[in-house]
Amino acid sequence: MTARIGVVTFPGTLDDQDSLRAVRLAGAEPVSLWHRDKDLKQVDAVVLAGGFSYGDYLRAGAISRFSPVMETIIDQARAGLPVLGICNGFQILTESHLLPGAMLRNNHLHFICRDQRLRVENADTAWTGDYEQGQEISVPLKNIDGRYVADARVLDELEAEGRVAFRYATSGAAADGYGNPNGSLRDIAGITNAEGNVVGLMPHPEHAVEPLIGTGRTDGLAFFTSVIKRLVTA
Amino acid sequence: MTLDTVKHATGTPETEQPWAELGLKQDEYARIREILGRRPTGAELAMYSVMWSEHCSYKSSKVHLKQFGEKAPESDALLVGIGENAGVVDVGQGYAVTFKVESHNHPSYIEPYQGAATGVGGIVRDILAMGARPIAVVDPLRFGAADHPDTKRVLPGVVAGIGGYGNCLGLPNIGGEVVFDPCYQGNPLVNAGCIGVMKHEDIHLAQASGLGNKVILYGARTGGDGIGGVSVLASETFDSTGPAKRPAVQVGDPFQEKLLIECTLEIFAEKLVAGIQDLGGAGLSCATSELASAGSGGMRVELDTVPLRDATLSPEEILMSESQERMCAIVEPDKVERFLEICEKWDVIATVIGEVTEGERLEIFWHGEQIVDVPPRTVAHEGPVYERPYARPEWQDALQADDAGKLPRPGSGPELREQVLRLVASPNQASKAWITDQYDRFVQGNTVLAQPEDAGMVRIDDVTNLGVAMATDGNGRYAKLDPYTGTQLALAESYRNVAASGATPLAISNCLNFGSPEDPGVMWQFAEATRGLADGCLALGTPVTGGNVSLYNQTGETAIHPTPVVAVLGVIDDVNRRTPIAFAEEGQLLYLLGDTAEEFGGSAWSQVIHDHLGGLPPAVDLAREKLLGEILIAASRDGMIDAAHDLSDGGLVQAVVESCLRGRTGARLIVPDGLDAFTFLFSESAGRAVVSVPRSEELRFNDMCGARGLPVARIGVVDGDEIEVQGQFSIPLSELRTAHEGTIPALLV
Amino acid sequence: MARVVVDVMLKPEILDPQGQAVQRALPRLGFDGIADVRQGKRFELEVEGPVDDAALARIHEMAETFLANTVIEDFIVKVES
Amino acid sequence: MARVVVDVMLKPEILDPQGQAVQRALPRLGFDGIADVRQGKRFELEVEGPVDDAALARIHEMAETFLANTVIEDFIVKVES
Ligand SMILES: Nc1ncnc2c1ncn2[C@@H]1O[C@H](COP(=O)(O)OP(=O)(O)O)[C@@H](O)[C@H]1O
Ligand SMILES: [Mg+2]
Repeated sequence: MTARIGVVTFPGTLDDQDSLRAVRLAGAEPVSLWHRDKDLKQVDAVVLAGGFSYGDYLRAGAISRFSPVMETIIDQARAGLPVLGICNGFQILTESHLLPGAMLRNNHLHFICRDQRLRVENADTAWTGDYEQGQEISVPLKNIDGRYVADARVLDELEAEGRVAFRYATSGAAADGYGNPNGSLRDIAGITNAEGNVVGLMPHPEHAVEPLIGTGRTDGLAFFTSVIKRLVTA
Repeated sequence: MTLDTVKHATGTPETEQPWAELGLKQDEYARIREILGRRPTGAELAMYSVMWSEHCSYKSSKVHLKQFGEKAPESDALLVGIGENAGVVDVGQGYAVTFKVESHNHPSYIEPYQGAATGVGGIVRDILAMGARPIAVVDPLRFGAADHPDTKRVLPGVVAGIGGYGNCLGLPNIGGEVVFDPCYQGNPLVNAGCIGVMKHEDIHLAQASGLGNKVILYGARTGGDGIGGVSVLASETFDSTGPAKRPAVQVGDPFQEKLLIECTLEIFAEKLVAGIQDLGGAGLSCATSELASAGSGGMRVELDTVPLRDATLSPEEILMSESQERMCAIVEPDKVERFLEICEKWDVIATVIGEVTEGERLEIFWHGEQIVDVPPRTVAHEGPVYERPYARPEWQDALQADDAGKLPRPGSGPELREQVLRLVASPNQASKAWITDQYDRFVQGNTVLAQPEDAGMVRIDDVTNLGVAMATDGNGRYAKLDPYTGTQLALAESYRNVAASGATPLAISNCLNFGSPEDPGVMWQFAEATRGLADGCLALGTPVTGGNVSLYNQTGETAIHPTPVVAVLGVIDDVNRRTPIAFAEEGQLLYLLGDTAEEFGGSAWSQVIHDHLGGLPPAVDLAREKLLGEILIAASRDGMIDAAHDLSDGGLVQAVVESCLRGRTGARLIVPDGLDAFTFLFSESAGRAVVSVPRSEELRFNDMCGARGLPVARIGVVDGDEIEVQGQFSIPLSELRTAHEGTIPALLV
Repeated sequence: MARVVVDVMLKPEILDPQGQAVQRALPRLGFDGIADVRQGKRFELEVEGPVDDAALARIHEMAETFLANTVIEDFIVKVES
Repeated sequence: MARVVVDVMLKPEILDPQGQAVQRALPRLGFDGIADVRQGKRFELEVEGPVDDAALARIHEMAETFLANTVIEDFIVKVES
């Protein structure tokens, strides 16, 4: 069976085509989903792609979260549907309260686009199974509202339950893509829900799937192969 | 106030009209009366005044721009030439590419963020209107002195605006320029370019034909923004005497523009439009008159059906409004319903505001009463044309006589070392990453090369790997010393950059930024620049597909340096063959291609070390440029080189430092026979590049260059973690990186 | 038509880099004596019909679920006269 | 320490894409009866020393030259009690 992976397009979504391409390159069948439809077309997993849905007006993800497609996604995510939120998708997941915390303006106030080193902190989620625990990967980062915050209790809970999925790797030079790029608390780049089916992160694995394009690395492909494996063995 | 209808105007020929406040000259006003056979109505006067402004009519530049057509080289690639929203070139495999650069200089000084943002928005709509999907943007920028306090206001705002708009549209920013010079202090240059791609059969033109076809305005509601912004001069006076205070600055809504793009592309895909035009400068005045002028038949518009954001707008203001994110389409009646459905799907407001009529007139009505009745060609295409007087400025001789060759040169290794570090750390030569990292270069997943590469490159077909490349260049210092040569140097550099990336240059666009055309000295610069560009394009075989002219760039009496910016578009069959600038493989050999002479006039060295501008710019040899390009492209195609970097401002040492930092490797350089170390490192002779050659390819590469007659010199090897110039000095990469990357953040944070 | 204003500010414990950037710039521009700056959002709502308790309750709910993200922000609702 | 608030709003004739996006979303969320939404900025300044006329004049100048761009924005200065 070929896994069917849906990618949602909201008004202002930008990385939907790239996410569909990444899904295809990973070997699954890409399926376009539209924000006005509650119907998920029987997909086995969903990607909320990056971009500026509704222009990021009000707060990033705040308006999209109330769209018809999100009603179904919120329900099904609670029932175990694998959902990956990338950048704006992550922001939508926090605004929907599928993931805790919130995303704020970068501490330096600028949009930042660069190749970013990440450490995989949880290789057991639906989207990270093909990585090694502690592995360092490099994928593009591009956002202006990427600073992850939550109160200390939530942060402690995330750490205690191993729900920090990715951290910004800080052990090397900035010129090599190391460092916390936006002031995210505890260097958090991505998190997962307790069940491991819902994952959100700010950097863009879908931009790191072809050797020639972007940064020239393919470190992001394993997100998509991970979920395919999970779906096939499930 | 009574509505100034056509009937009313006919009956009140003596009424005083504010033509001067609107920027019209007495004889221009007289000509309007002559065309109409009566005085214009207020609405007609508004239309003529904006459309006959310098910005829209090119009245001062037209006579010079003609050369681009007259001297155009033979080219099979050109599908649509000068005169449309943007030119279109054939890039093979059934694909066509359209590209253009425009200026948004004056608004960006007043409101840097919104001025720059709406500049991006405008050029993107131009590209979209040709039927193309916009795929990338570029942004050639000029600011005042890097350490001037106002630069701290203007630059961050401009950069945030370009990023804020382009990033939100999902267009990768793949190139541009950032140049600092005190001459741009009160008049920064914000040029923005866009590339779009389509299939040949999808090319759309701005024309209204087909009796009974509907005119549909879609996108944002119309508000009071940017009224008269077409000509800041006119708007200032208009604002102080006009009926209401209306802002001259527009606010952009990139989210609305993103919807407009997707909606329009879906409309194109279903073949629902017969003609289309974006709304930019001069808003509806421009769109309706240009559409009607270019098509067959006339046009009737019910202006009161235009959806408004501000109900108090007068008909004149609606016609002049430059509200952003709007398009105007001509649609056959039986396709209107589907058109409106697609707009609804994308939450885009769309309204039928008129139709194509019999006859030759553009007629506009306001609640049933006629307020405009004009021959549209006289508004859109038959505006005034000036043969402005021009004369070589008196100071030109003295400037050229002040030879940079006489400046004191560094006499020792340590002195050279110190000057190299100062050069690579100077604001114009320093890394621009602080700026370019605020732009998304990855979005759309097709970016092969972006900053700091020589050219931006994007894949346009992910099955065949067909790609296009683009570079923009301009050097105001060279152009000030000699506008003819300086413009050809801009063309040559842009051409060289594209060739260095492995792509074949096909065609060019330009943005000509100059001072006041009423100054004969400036007009001479303009005449020389256009002559240089036209001659240069003929020599290189790259036709001009379009462009933009921005005049009145000056502070008080002082004009900016003449700043022609040239954008060259190239094509590459397989992006896998692209050539990056990075020296990444230890042991590879470095070759300098081309001839190096003692040329320092207008150079970065003369500016950074001596704060000097004088003498002559480097000589141009376009036949040599062409040969160099062919060698670079062939070497890339046949795998003979792994890296290439063109030499331009800062000379060889600047290029080697950039390539080493990018590749994280050092280099050992040997000064070739016949050159002194200083000239070797700092000369800015044109027609040169440095390449990194795998040892296995050395013979083949040398043979090729020898056979084609291109001078080459082996100048060193990629090695270690410092740059060493044998017998002179060495500098660790880490020290170079700190110098090169620290400057801009320190100035702006 | 009545105007209701909703002011939304980051909670005090959350870092406000925008406010900080403003504060840092002030001395450079010659403005002293400002000990702290916080930057938030102001929404002006034009309300149709009477602004009675029921209407205010609805606006309060709107602010809580939508205009503010109460994970990070506080808000207040005010009727403008 | 006294608090002075500076409210900065886009001029009425200037497009406010953020306010528009909020307003368009409201009916979908079940909130009706809001005819218009404008979104602006609110600056809360903690002022050292007395907030007298001289201090207010300085803050006014600060708002005019820095906090607002008066080409597109209006502002008001208020002392909070
Ligand atoms: N410097 C130039 N070189 C060549 N063509 C130019 C130049 N400036 C303007 N043009 C052409 O003149 C036409 C009108 O230009 P413009 O008014 O900028 O277009 P638009 O109406 O789309 O904004 C376009 O086809 C443009 O390409
Ligand atoms: Mg146009």
